[in-house]
Amino acid sequence: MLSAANIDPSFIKNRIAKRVAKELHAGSVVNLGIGIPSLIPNFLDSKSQVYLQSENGLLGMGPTPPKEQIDMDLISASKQPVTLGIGSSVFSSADSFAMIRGGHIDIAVMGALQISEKGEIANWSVPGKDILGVGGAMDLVASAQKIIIAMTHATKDHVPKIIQRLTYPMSGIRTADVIVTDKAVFKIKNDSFILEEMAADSSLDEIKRLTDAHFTVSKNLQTMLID
Amino acid sequence: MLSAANIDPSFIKNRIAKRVAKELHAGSVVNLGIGIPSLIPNFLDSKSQVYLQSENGLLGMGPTPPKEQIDMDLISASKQPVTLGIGSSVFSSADSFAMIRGGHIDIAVMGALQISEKGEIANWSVPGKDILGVGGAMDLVASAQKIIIAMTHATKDHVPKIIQRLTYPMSGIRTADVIVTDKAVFKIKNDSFILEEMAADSSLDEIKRLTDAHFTVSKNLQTMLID
Amino acid sequence: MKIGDCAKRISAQDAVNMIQNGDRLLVGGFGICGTPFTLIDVIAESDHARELTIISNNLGETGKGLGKLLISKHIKKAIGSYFTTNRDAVKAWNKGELEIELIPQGTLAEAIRAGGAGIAGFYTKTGVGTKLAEGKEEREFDGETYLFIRGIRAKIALIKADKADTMGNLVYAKTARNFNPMMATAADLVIAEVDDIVEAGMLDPEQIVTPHVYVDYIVQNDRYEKMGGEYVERGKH
Amino acid sequence: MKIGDCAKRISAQDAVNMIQNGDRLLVGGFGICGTPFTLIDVIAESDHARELTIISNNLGETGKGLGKLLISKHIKKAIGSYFTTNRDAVKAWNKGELEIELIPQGTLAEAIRAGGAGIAGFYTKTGVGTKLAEGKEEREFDGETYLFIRGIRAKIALIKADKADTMGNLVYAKTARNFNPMMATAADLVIAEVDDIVEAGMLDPEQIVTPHVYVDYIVQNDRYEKMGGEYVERGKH
Repeated sequence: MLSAANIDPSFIKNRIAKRVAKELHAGSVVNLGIGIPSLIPNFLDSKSQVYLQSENGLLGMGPTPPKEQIDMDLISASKQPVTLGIGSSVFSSADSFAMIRGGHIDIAVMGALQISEKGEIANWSVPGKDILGVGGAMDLVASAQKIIIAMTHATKDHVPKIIQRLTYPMSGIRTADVIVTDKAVFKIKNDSFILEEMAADSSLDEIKRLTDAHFTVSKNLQTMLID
Repeated sequence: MLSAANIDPSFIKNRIAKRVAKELHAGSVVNLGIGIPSLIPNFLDSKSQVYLQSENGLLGMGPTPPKEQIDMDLISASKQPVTLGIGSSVFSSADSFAMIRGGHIDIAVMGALQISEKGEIANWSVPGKDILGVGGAMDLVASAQKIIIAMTHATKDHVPKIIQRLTYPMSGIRTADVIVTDKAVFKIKNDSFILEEMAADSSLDEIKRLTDAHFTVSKNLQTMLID
Repeated sequence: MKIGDCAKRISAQDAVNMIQNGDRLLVGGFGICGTPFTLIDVIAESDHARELTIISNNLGETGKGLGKLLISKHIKKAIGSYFTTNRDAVKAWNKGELEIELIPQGTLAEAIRAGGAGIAGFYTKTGVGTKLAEGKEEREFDGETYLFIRGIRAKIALIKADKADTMGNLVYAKTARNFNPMMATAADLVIAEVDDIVEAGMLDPEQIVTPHVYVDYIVQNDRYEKMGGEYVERGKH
Repeated sequence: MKIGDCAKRISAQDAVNMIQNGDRLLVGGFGICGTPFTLIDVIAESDHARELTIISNNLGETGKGLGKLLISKHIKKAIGSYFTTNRDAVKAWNKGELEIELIPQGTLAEAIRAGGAGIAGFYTKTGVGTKLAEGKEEREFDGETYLFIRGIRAKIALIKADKADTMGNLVYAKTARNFNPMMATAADLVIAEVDDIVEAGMLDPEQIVTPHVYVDYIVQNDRYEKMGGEYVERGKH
């Protein structure tokens, strides 16, 4: 079994992205944040019928084009070149956020700096550092039908990111529904954390050590599917 | 000289429309209300570069099509078939009223039931009758850059329509800028009425008799140009 | 996806079966321009969907479009901007058989947009100082008075587009666009009646006005066809 | 109208001459996608238009687009949603040389739309309970808390479209649309930089995104051309 210390960061990130991909059912309209969420398209079948919305004004984002087809007038919210999937549409930022704010995004997948044990999200700013960017994070937190957090379980220095109370500024009063880390999958129901899946290379002890929050273990605890 | 009693209604309406047409300068974006204002396009040169906005979602309304080219998916706010002028565009009702409310209409020409001597407009409802329709009148009154009223000077029974105080419900707190009737042209500046033009077949006495409001006579009183 | 495989496509009857007594409906159109004629006709023939509150700019025209639902007595209340030209609406109102709530046209359009865009309410100058401002909150900004207007939503929207693709993306025909795009965003269930269904990928991404995310079901307008520029009932010409 | 007769066409220099010291500008673009590169370059070279307040989602990228105006020290204040990735913005802010007002991206987009649509302000759930809600009015609707946001306008908007016709109607290229259409509605003076100018009548009325009424002047993007999918300075490749 690999120990966490030996796992390279891209392996961990891909594991998280791969597991989140399984949460995205056919027909759902999904907004993917920057960082780990942006890896998810690599794990979606082209026939998955998951429709990717990009808040800069695109529904039906297709994969990264080959270099010779790059058009920088067609980018994702991460400012990367993308393509137009079948049935895609482009629109203004006002129309894009009308779609988001109006509750028309089924699932938002986003990274986080911290999650409280109630599911509160901190993902835009670090105290004491410059508050110079928020992007669309707060709009998505406020209005997506379902919020999935995709993040490493702890910081590089093994500091828990799932904690009793946020110490970083929160992104909104709406709480997350699912947390997917490299160690575990939690669901949040009625303000309480439930451990639903655990990675084969982790243990309940390790998860408890790296989680500074109350959680219950599901009666149907599964091994996290990351094949 | 024709006496007012002998003039047929369409002659009077066309006279008013013809005079208003002269107020519409090249490059202006104009919304025309129902009734007399809808006759104005007949008096606009095709090269006038007056851009007609129709609040149901059209900028650049062209003339009525011949019968064989009628398309009832392309109508004016009066629900009459129209055509697409060169450089025209179609848009939703929300975008159309964003254009109106945002102050992007240079001139709104509308009929009125009454105008007060301050220029207040009553053009949507008659007291004691059913209040069942308002349409876009209040949006245009509130937000057009300039409001021109096109109406007969008095009712069929010779009751003045320009009166000291409105007795009919008003359409907004914004006041009219120009009043064109079959007898006269008034401009309203600083809440006061100024008679600027008088029809050749009218007289100051007749206008005073048919106007129940204070007005001053311009030092440059002109004969109303109606051909 | 082949046109026959369009998962969102249902019959007009199945669509109308989703409407229940007392429901609140957004219905697209300006007069009868951009109106879901087939869906309205099927409602007129049904008996399970009465006492409706209809939010629409007008109630069609006398005996046409939504005007049919006045004759068939399906409408309890109408919310819109202009009902004067439909004499059945005036008659029903006079008899106390129809409630009417009048909203300036631009305020109606913006309120529906707000309802679909997660905007609880907004301030507009339209209507200030008029009878339609009665009971509404006023507030001053930069020396001018504005009225507060709440967003409008409904349980169901019945809209009319020119074409849908099999995914449910919509394009409209000229001024038949009118209230339809906003209504598509502001209901829990959105049913789009269309003249044509094309395969996904056939509509230009830059030209799609209503992205598929807003459309739950597609109904083919199979009772009316365009003849001489007007929609006429099939077989009745 | 022939392209040469386009009355709204002016040079980038004439356009920039209309900007004055201390002006408040809306500038289109998301990063450097949909950015009026030529106009920005001419501002960077000018000396009469400093101390600007720029309302834009970002300040371009480091050294590109609006990023050039940071280097040339033309910007006093930036209002937008994301400045972290432009290290010159972070540096200038740390040195106290740049004021920053942060607004969530959707709130920014909607506020500009409101500014252009005669909406004094609106209520949104975005940002409730966060640091960006500080000092903002809160109000409850249907049991949920909303923030009140004022509409945003500016003296001048510099936008970027793909094509203009000679009347000033605009169409955009894919996601280069972003903030440009709203900005076109929300300024006293709107200058559109475009790659191409076509004759009036060449653009499909159903495809025009910004009707000509919103556009005061058109400037040809003559300093940059698209090579390998990117905008590169002419003669510098």
